[in-house]
Formats: sequence, C-alpha cells, structure tokens
Amino acid sequence: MASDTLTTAQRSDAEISGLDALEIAGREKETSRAARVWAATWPKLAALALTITVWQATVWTGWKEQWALAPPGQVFADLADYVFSAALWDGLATTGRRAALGFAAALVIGLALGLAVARVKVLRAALGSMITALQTMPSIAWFPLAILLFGLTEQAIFFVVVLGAAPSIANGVIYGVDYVPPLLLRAGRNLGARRLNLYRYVIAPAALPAIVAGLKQGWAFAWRSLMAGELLVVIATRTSIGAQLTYARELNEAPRLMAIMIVILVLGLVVDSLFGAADKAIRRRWGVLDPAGQ
Amino acid sequence: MASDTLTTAQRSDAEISGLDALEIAGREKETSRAARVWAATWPKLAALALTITVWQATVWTGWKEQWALAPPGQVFADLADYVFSAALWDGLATTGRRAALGFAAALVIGLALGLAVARVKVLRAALGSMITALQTMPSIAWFPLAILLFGLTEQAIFFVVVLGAAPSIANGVIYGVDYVPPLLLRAGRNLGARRLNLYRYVIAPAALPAIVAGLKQGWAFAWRSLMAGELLVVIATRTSIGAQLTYARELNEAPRLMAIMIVILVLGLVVDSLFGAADKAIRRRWGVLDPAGQ
Amino acid sequence: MTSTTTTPRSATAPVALHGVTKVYGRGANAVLAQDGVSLDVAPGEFVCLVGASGCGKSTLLNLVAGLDRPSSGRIDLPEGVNPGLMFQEPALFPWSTVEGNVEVPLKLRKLPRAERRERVAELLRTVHLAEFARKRPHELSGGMRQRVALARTLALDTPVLLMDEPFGALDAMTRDILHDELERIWTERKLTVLFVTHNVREAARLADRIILLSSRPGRIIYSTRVDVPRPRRIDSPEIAAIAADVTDRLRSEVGRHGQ
Amino acid sequence: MTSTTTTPRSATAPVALHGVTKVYGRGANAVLAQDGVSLDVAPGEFVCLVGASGCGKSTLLNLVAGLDRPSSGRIDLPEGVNPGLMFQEPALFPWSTVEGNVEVPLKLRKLPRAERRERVAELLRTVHLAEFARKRPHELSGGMRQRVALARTLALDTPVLLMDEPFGALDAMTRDILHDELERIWTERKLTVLFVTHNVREAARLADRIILLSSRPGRIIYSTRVDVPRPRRIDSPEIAAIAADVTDRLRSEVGRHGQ
Amino acid sequence: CGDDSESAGGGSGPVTLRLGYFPNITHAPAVVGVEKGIFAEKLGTGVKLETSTFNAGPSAIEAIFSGALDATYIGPNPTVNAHSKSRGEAVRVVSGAASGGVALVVKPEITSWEQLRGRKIATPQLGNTQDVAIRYWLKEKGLKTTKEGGGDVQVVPQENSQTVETFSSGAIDGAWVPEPFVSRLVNAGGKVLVDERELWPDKKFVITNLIVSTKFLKEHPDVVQKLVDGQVAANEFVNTRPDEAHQAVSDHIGKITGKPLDLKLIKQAWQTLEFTNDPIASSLKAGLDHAVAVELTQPVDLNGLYDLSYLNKSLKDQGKPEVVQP
Ligand SMILES: Nc1ncnc2c1ncn2[C@@H]1O[C@H](COP(=O)(O)OP(=O)(O)OP(=O)(O)O)[C@@H](O)[C@H]1O
Ligand SMILES: Nc1ncnc2c1ncn2[C@@H]1O[C@H](COP(=O)(O)OP(=O)(O)OP(=O)(O)O)[C@@H](O)[C@H]1O
Ligand SMILES: [Mg+2]
Ligand SMILES: [Mg+2]
Repeated sequence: MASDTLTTAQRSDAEISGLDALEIAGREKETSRAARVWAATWPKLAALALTITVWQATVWTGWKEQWALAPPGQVFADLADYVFSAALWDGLATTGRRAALGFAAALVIGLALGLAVARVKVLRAALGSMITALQTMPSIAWFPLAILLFGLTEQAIFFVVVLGAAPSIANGVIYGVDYVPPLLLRAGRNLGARRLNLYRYVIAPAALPAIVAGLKQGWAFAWRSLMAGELLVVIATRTSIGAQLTYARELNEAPRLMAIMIVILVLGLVVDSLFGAADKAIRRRWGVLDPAGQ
Repeated sequence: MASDTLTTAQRSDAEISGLDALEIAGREKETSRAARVWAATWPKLAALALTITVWQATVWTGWKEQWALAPPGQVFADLADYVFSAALWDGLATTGRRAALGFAAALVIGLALGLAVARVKVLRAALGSMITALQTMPSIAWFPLAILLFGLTEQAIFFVVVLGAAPSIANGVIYGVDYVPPLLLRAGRNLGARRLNLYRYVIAPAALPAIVAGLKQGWAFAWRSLMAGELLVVIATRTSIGAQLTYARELNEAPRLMAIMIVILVLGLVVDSLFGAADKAIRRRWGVLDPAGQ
Repeated sequence: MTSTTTTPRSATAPVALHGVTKVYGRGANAVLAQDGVSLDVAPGEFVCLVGASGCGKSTLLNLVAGLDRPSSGRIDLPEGVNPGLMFQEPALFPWSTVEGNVEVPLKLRKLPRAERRERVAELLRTVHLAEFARKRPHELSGGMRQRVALARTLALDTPVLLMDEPFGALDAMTRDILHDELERIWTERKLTVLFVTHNVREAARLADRIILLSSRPGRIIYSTRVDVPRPRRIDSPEIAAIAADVTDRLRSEVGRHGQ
Repeated sequence: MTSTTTTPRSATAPVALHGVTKVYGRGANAVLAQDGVSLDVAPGEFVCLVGASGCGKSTLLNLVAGLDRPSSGRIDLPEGVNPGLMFQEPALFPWSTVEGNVEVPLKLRKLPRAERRERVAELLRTVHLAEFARKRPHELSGGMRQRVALARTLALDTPVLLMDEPFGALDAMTRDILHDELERIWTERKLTVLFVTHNVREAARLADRIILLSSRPGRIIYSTRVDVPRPRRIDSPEIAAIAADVTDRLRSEVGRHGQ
Repeated sequence: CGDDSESAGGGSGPVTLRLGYFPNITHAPAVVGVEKGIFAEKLGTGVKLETSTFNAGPSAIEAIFSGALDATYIGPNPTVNAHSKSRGEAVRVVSGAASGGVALVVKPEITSWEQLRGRKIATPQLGNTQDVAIRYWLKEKGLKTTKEGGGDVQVVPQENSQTVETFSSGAIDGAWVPEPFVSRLVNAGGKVLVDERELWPDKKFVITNLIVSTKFLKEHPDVVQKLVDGQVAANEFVNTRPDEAHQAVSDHIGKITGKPLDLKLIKQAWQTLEFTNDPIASSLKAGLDHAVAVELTQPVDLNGLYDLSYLNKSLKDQGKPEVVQP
C-alpha cells in the first residue's frame, strides 16, 4: 500500500474550528449536563448584564430626567414589589387563562382553516388571500363587532384573540402544506392514503415543523391581541396584565410599565422555550439537527 | 404479448375525480387565460356575495339597531364618499410610505438578526428565545421608549413598526435556516462554500420559502404596529389610515369605521397577492407545485 | 379504495396500456417522455423494463400507478386495484421510524395492531433489517433505506407491483438474496410485476419478458420472452446469453441517439 | 480554502487513514460504523471500496471529506486539499437549474463568467446533458440527476475525488461511456480517487486497487491490486476473473454475517 | 360578568343593571358608589348590579349601542356622539356627576396668552371638548388655529398619557387637558395658565354625566330611579367625606391597574373638580356651539337628550334644590 505521505495536515479539531469556528462552536463530544446548561445560560446572562449596564450608564450620563427614563434600580425595586403583590398573580391568573383558552381556540380554528384552505382549491381561491388580510386588521377594529356579538363578556375577548391568532396559524399551516415534498405525497397516495388519511399520515406530520413555527407566530399575535382585548371588558374585581399595562402607561408609571414589560418578556421566554423544545424534538427525529451542518 | 383484459377499469378522469375530486379540482389540462382568471375570481366573488347577504339579512331581522350594526348600503355609500375624498388618498400616501419604509427596515434588521442567530450558537443561546418574547410585546409598551429616543418624529413610528415586525421576520428566517436539509449543507460545504458563501449559495436559497412566509407574518405585524403607532405622532398636516381608524372609532362613526376596515382588507389582499406570487414562483422553480400531489 | 381483507389478496390482475403518450411542459420546452406506448401485461406476469437513462421508465410506472395522467391514451387496470409503486428514491417518511414507515399501509388497511406488528417484523426480516426497526431513515445507509422502501411496498399486499430500480443501491449478495425473496413472493401471491432496472442480468434473472424502451420519445423497441425455467441463477450461462443479447440491442439504441 | 487558479490543478495528493473509528449514537443504540480502519491511498491512485449494504462506505467517504469527525483515529490530507465528494444521493440544489448547480463550485472559486460558462458547457457535454442545461432538478430522471451531481463534483477541480456509487442509477451503456470519461479525467489530472460501488465489475474496470469492507463494524478485510493494463474493457475476461474473485470473497463475508 | 346579558330585557326574575364607568378621578362618584356599595344599597335586592370599566368613551358607547350595557358614566363628547349617531334615540342623560377639572398647563416661562403665539399645545383628541375649548378660546383672543395644527398656535391632538411624556421632554409647550393630567403636568414643572372654570358662568361645566340606554329606561324606569338615587347618594358621600372618598378612589383604581393611585395626586386633582348632580346641560350646548364656531362639527339637535325627572325626584325626596330640565 502506498504510504508516502507528502506534506500532510491532520484533520484535527484545530483545523476544523479554524474553518468554521463560529458555526460549530460549542459542539463538544461528551458534554456533561451541567456544562450544557451553563453553555445555554451564560450567553443569556451576559446579554442581560449588558442590557442593564448600558441602561444604567445611560441613566448616569443624565441624558434624560429620572421620570422620563427610570433607572434600573428603581425598576427592579418596583418589580420586586410587583412580584410580591397580589396584582401580578391575580392578573397572571386571569390573563393566563384567557391566553390559554384563546390560543387553544385559535389553534383549532387556525389548523382547520389552514388545512382546508391549503388543499381545497375553491376555498383557497376564495379565502387564501383573505387570511393575510385578516391578519393585518388591528385588534381595535374588531372591538365594536366583538361587543356587538358577545357583549361585555369574556367571549368578546376570545373573539378578538382568535381573530388575531387564527389567521397567523392558518398561514403557517398553509405554508407547511404547500411545501410538503411532492414525492412524499405521491408515496402516501400510493400507499392508499386518501383525503383524511393523506392528512393524517403524510401532510400533517410533514407540515408539522412549519405548523409549530406558525403556532409561535400565532402565539405572539394572540398575546398582543389579548393585551389590547383585555381593555374591552374590565371587571373591577378581575385585574389583568393587559389592563395593568395600559393603565401603567396612562398613569405614566414608568417603573411599573417597565416591570410589566419585564414580566411579559419573561412569559414570552417561557412560552418560547416550550415551542423551542417541541421544535428541537422534531428536528432530532427528522435528523435535521446534523452536527456537521449545524 | 398478453392481451387478455379481464374486468378492467379505465384510469379515466372520471375515476380519478371520484377519488380525489376536491384535491385536484380545477386542474384542467389546457385552461385558457380567461378561464384561469375566472377560476381564481368567482370563489372570491361568491364569498363576498355571501358575506354581504348574511350581513344584510341580519340587518333586516332587526336584531340590532342601525346605529349598532350599520347596514351594508350605508357602509358602501360611506365607502364611496371615502374613496372619492382626499382623506383616503392622503392617508394612504402617508401610511403607505411609512409601511413601506418601516417594513423595509424591519426586513433588513430581521434578516440580519435571523441569519446571525440561526447559525451562531452563542447568539442563539443569548437571543433566540428573546426574539419570540419581543414579538409578544404589545406596541403600546414601546411608545414611551420611542418618544424618549426619537421624540415626536416619524422615526418614533418606525421604531415601533420595526420592533413589531423584525422579530417575526427573524423567526421566519431562523425556522427556515433550521430546516435546511443537512445534505444540502454538506454538499455546499464540500463544494467549498464556507461562512458567508455558505449563506449565499445554500442557506439563503434553501430557506427562501420559509423567509417569504416569515415576511408575510412580519408584514401583518408591521401593519398592525403601524396602525397603533400612527397615533403616537399625529402630525396634523399628514392624515393617516391609523389615525382615521382610531378617530372613526372614537367618534362612533360605525359606517366610516367599516369603510376603513374594508380599505385595510383590500390593502391586505393586494399585499398578500404580491407575497403569493413570489411564493408561487418559488414553488414552481422548486417543483413543489406538483399537479398529482396538489 | 383499500380493501380490509387481512390475508394477502391472491387475485391476479392484468395491466394494459393503450397508446399512452406523456408530454412534460409546454411549447418549446416540452419533453415527450412517452410516445404511444401500448403494452399488455398478463395477470401474474413479471415484466422488466430496460432503457437508457431518461428514456421514460419512471414516467411509465407513475402513469400506471395513477400518480400522473397520460397526455393521451388509456391505462386499464381491474376495478379497485391500486398498484404498489416502489419509487426510484426511497421516499421514506422522515418523521417515522423504519417500523412506522412499513406500518403505514397496514394501518391504512386497518389491520389490527397485533397482526400489524407481526407483518412488520416479518417484512423487516425479509429485507434483513429486523435490528433496525426502531431507527429513523436518516440513520440508515442508502441501501438500507431502499430495503425499507421495498418492505413498505410489499406491505401494501396489492396484486400489481411496480418497482423502479429497487435493488440499485444494494451489493450483489444482498441483491441475490432479495431476488430470491421477490421471486418467492411473486409466485406465492401471483403478482403482476413491472420492474425497471439498469442491470440487464437482473432483468434476465427475474423476468418473464424483457421490454426495451427507446429514449426521448420513449417507445417500445424490443420485447423478448425469457423462457429459462425457474429457479434461475443470475450467473447461469442462459441468463448471461439473454443479457448479452439485450445489452447489444440497448447499445445500438443508445448509440443511435449519439450518447 | 479554495484556490483561484483557473486551470485544473495537477498537484497530486495522498490520503491516509490511521485507525479511524466512527460510532454513531450512544449507549445501547450505538452503531460502530468504522472500527480502526487504516488505509494509505497514494497520490494518483484509484481505489475502489466494495462491501455489503450498510457496512460503512459512505461513512468513510464523509470522514475523509471532513464532513464528519472520526470518533477516534486520524485522517491525513495535504494542507489545503478539500476533497470533492459525490454523495450517494444527487444532493442537487432544487432552487437552481442544472447549469446553476454545476456552476456553484466555479463561482466559489471566482472564475470569470465567460470561463465558467465554457467549463459548465464542457462538463455537461461530458455527462451528456448539454440539452438539459436550463432544466431544474425536479424535471430530470434519476440517472440524469446523478450525472448532474457528477458534473458538479468534477467542476470542483480538486486533486482528491470521493465518489459514492456515482453510476448506480445509470444504464450499462451510459455507464460505460462515463467510465471512459472518468478514466480520462483521472489520467489527465492525476487524481486520487476513492470510489464506492456495488458493481464489482465496475470496480475491477476502474481500480488500481480494490478494498473490501466487512459489515458492522466496518473493517478492511481484503485488498487486491488490479494489474490489468489500461485501457480496459468491462467485459474482458481478466476483469471478469477479478470480479469473480472479489465477488466470492464478498459472498463469504456477507454470508458470515448471516444475511 | 354579564353571562346572562339577556336578563336586562327579561320580565321575570331579578333585573340586572349593567353599569359602566372609568377608573378615573373625574368618575369619582361612580367609583365611590361601587366601592362603598352605595349603588348596591340603593338598588336593593331586586336588582343585580354588574359593573364594567372602560378606559375610553367609544367602547362604552359601543357597548350601549349593542345592548351590552345599560348605563354608564361618561364625558360630554361621547354623550353627544351617542346622541347624534343614533339620531337622538339611543341614550338619555339622567344625571350629572362632575364639573371642572380642566386647565391649560404651560411651561413656566409662558405667562400670558400672547406668548402662546407660535407654540405647540396638546389636546386629547381633535374635536373633543378640550380641543374645542382651546380653539374657541384662542379664537376669542384673535389667534387662529387650523384643524391641521397650523395657524398662530399649533394645536396637536395627543393621548393624555403621552402628553405628560412630551411635555417633560419639551416637545410641546403646554396642554389643555382634564384631571388627573392637569396635576401631573403641574408636578412635571408646568404652570396652570387657564383654569377652564374661569371661562364658564358659575365656574361650572360638565366633565362627567350619567347616561342610560333609552331601551332600559323604558323597560325599567324604577331601576333607573334607584340608580339616580345611588348617584345622588354617592355625590353626597364624595362631598361630605372627601378623605374616605380619596381612599376609595385610590383603592379601586389599584384593584384594576395593579397599583393604588397616589393619594396626594388625588387630593391635588380634587381641588379643581366639583362633584355636582347637575349635568349642566347649558355647558354641553355651549360647547357644541363653540365646536360649530371653530368649524369642527355640524350643529347637533340636543332635543330629548336630557331626562332629568328621575334626578329631580330624587333631589326633591331629599329636600335638595332641583335642576333645570333643558
Ligand atoms: N416533472 C417533470 N417535468 C419535466 N420533465 C420531466 C419530469 N419528469 C421527467 N421528465 C423528463 O422525462 C424524461 C423521462 O424521465 P424518467 O424519469 O421517466 O426517465 P427514466 O427512464 O426513469 O430515467 P432513469 O433511468 O435515469 O431514472 C426525462 O427526459 C426527464 O427529463
Ligand atoms: N447519521 C447516522 N446516525 C446513526 N447511524 C448511522 C448514521 N449514518 C449511518 N449510520 C449507520 O452506520 C452504518 C454504515 O452506514 P453507511 O451509510 O456508511 O453504509 P454504506 O456502506 O454506505 O451502505 P450502503 O451501501 O447501503 O450505502 C449503518 O449501519 C447505518 O445504520
Ligand atoms: Mg427513473
Ligand atoms: Mg452508502
């Protein structure tokens, strides 16, 4: 066998990381659990620290008065108050329940609408473009209709939330269905899957990643619509995050407004991590979490 | 050659449409241009006619007073007025320009953010979940910050629009990049594409469909944020659709409110058809517009 | 469209093509993939199609499977028969395991769970992948994927089998073994098979009849019966002789097209 | 990483594997795809790898191409050499035309436009797809796609070529022609080639050396030089004899694994 | 919350009264009435009270129009809108609630109206009461304004909360706003240039009144009477026990917004307000005339808007002076 090695270079880790250091950064062979958690956490902490530093520095420069730009200390003090107040937890309970129910309804409607529109030509021609158009309609435009149909009830809030989120979810579904590889559709049909079975065995699983992505967008729409919609029906005994946000703004409570914003961001992070976990599980199953490509 | 045909059935159009009538409905071999336009139009007209009929019928039942539920005739009369008024066209000019500029800025930022976060592990760990969290933040929460940073200027509006749309676009990009088939990434790398070139020659084109889908969602966010944001800076010399929408609601001008809603829907339809055309072109090129699968 | 009988159907079915033409695209870009192909396949017959790359073999199988419609002409199949097509690519469902992929046609036929399990295990043994039942397609080698696709198509239990280079990615030995398996199943179930291959010896080893397609437009230019008695061996001299004959014809056909 | 010379590089390069082991997965699910494979390929040598389906051939090529990292062991390549890998699947870019796909490596090497055009046209002629330059991958047949992938890999102009069943989906005639083309390019450019195939005759037709891999774990169990002088013919008796020998060994290896 | 919204129209069973108001200082009688159980007491066991709060007039009017609400405390602007949009049919004003509480706050360096020339002044909304008030006032002083914000003084419509931010940052020079924004602007360094009370006869003009839907009024005049009784009692409470009222307002707002309103601010704002049962119809009418004068609206026929018989009965029962039915 030929064994004359000219000037050779080892395909060592060093070389590869030279090539694509950024792209494959953090890919160790046998990372312990702790190390993985740390790798996922420190960039977040760093980002947080950086944000607070810039914020505090801006405050120190005296660029704006304190009541215009609240200093971090004040905001975190208010946040601490807020976290230990019943207002937050009562608000979270109300808003969380509304968000969950509204999103669930939007999910069912969005999925059904998306699947129907994606595969039935007539519906697509009739409603396809309407879905995006509905998506662009601001929530407040629906308020009169919501009150007309449902009165001052929780259903009116759901109505606004569903109208906000369902089109977005439907669009995600339509996109997913549109890009199901034709080969898999053909395979499914050849294996005897027609209509509902084709959905069940081919289209739905193939579109799943896109649907999850659509759900994420839908969640954002649902939440934003809810924040607006919660003003539609304010019952004095039932405080909500949306009402608190608006009133904090109307009453120019800058630190409280920022405390609520932080709560909303944290909630967003939690929800995103749920979607993220779902997405990662799918990608692992599909083999799209390829280490060399990643 | 064997030519004994037992009880045979022709694979004729009739049979296939028996199987999948809905799924392949409207797929004629040689459709004329006019026929195709008609096929795309009649379902829309039918949907429109149905909506107006139901609406008018509801009005006739006397379910609600006219001032609560405006009859179609009144709304269309107002719409006609509105269409011939300078208010609409001036508003459209202002709002349209803001939407275009804001969306363009969101696009650039969203794309850059999405591509960076999708491929750089540290950024992903730091910002990945934050993007969805930002997406859920209602526009009004940003108003104080917008005024603080930009005062009562158009930039403040852009700020709100960009914060609304960019995360959505970035999420579309991240989803697209995540699902680039690893085989194509490997092929690209093997052909010598690294870093920026890998983006240019593999990741970007492979993620394009998902990016277009993300842009569509981003547009909806941008538009909704704009409708809210236009109240931030009401420059009196410059009327805008967002301001008109809110004022129509504040003055309880039900017919005008609905006329504006119709305008918004029509705009949404127009924008969606642009995205739809882009998407269809991509699908044709990729061969995902498979007639048998479709 | 699918029967719910639990035993493999033993009904045999003929396939008949009458002047089938298939054009892809329009105008200047049009590609005439099939030009008036007429072919009668008797029930229980094993027909191999050979032809140059791009001559329209896959197109033909797609048409017979009803996944595409001919531009003109007619394809006759017995009422209710849904031919099973093994695609040129594995076309496995990436979201499902090997097991799950093979199970799909069984689920669609509503077989009870226990029976499904048994059938899947049996099919995976047939293609020598029993130990890979729980893996996902992306964890398999190319040849393994092809074998999963074979198992999945066999799970359809249809009287007409269309196979597009089913053994192209397999080594000679595995291929020999699967030839035997396929022949056994074909005999047992009295299947009608349309089999595309580039391996002329493989065609001679398996076929009752070999059909040679010309390239663009695809037309039947040669058809020969293989009268060698079964069981056959792929390296037997009779098979070699028939393969040599077909190869010569193929060579002159491809040569004629200036390839 | 890519050179910007416009002429095909004629530098030759060796490839050396030292005790390369590759394990997929972990724990109970782990698959040992390569177990201590050591192999020296001389500059300009043409080595064919044969082995049962799933024995780790594709894995080996991926490792040499640097697309995966060995679990242990080392792979040596000359500094700056980026081997061209023709994947087992065509792996074409669906958003691009045939032309566009072949052009990618040329663009990445920043060849001027005119030269790129010329090279693309030449490569497409080599694989007999000149008339399909403007088509998109989904409009091609399986064999055509494989040939586009071949053209794209050749466009890389790299001294080391790794090919994973490059002619598996081609008819015998087209394959013969491409054998000749590949041999010509190999001689002209003094390429080092690692070539995976299931067609033992093809291996004997092309190789300087044939290497037989065992299955799970993949180990080199046999290696033989093919000393038949070139030009060779695939149907010559010498080639047939070597093929028969390798087939026997393969048969006993696969048999040993109870396939 | 209004699960049985039909019960309002139903004949049998207890009647439900759905009442709306804003968690706001100018709605103090409503807030105190709810918080202290004054309405509940006056309505008695036969009437079920359901309350909803709003942060802006339009929703409240939409709710009245669509039959989701029977009565609400509301400002003069939406009252007129509701009246004119329904051609005088949908609502009736049955009582007043508050007067005053509006002022022009400006930067301290502005000491007279002459110095307003070329300045930027914010109002809550184009064509609303305050917007009309400043335009009419400037017009009387001979300063021109345009709808588009041009003229001698730039009048720019802006949300009130935003006005506090823009005033602080110097983007505007002053604002003609209601409480509690007057107090907030003063606290942010502003100076009251004009207290709107000075511009009105008796220093009185309507800022909040109580309206009921005509339908409900027809079906349940007895309930409306009890509601008005409650309103009169609430005002009594507000005026006689201000400290308790302050606390009640602060707590109640805190329940909805998650943070009690600053007591000091409430006290400060209280000074500029007067809680009166008189809806001061004349000021509403005059305001409309002013709006017509500055070309912001068409004349509206206010005939039939007021039905003060319930109020007068209630006042009479308590031996208080009656108000004039316009
Ligand atoms: N979807 C399509 N659109 C346009 N042209 C197509 C399409 N599918 C196939 N063709 C063309 O039809 C011809 C026949 O293709 P087909 O796939 O049937 O060939 P094949 O005989 O299976 O070839 P191979 O042996 O290489 O698989 C080819 O020229 C191909 O370019
Ligand atoms: N990504 C992966 N994850 C887990 N296992 C894998 C992966 N890729 C390959 N394997 C396993 O490694 C072994 C070798 O696979 P490889 O693709 O190298 O085989 P091969 O020799 O190319 O086979 P074929 O001739 O069928 O293409 C197989 O058992 C396969 O299941
Ligand atoms: Mg084919
Ligand atoms: Mg392989």
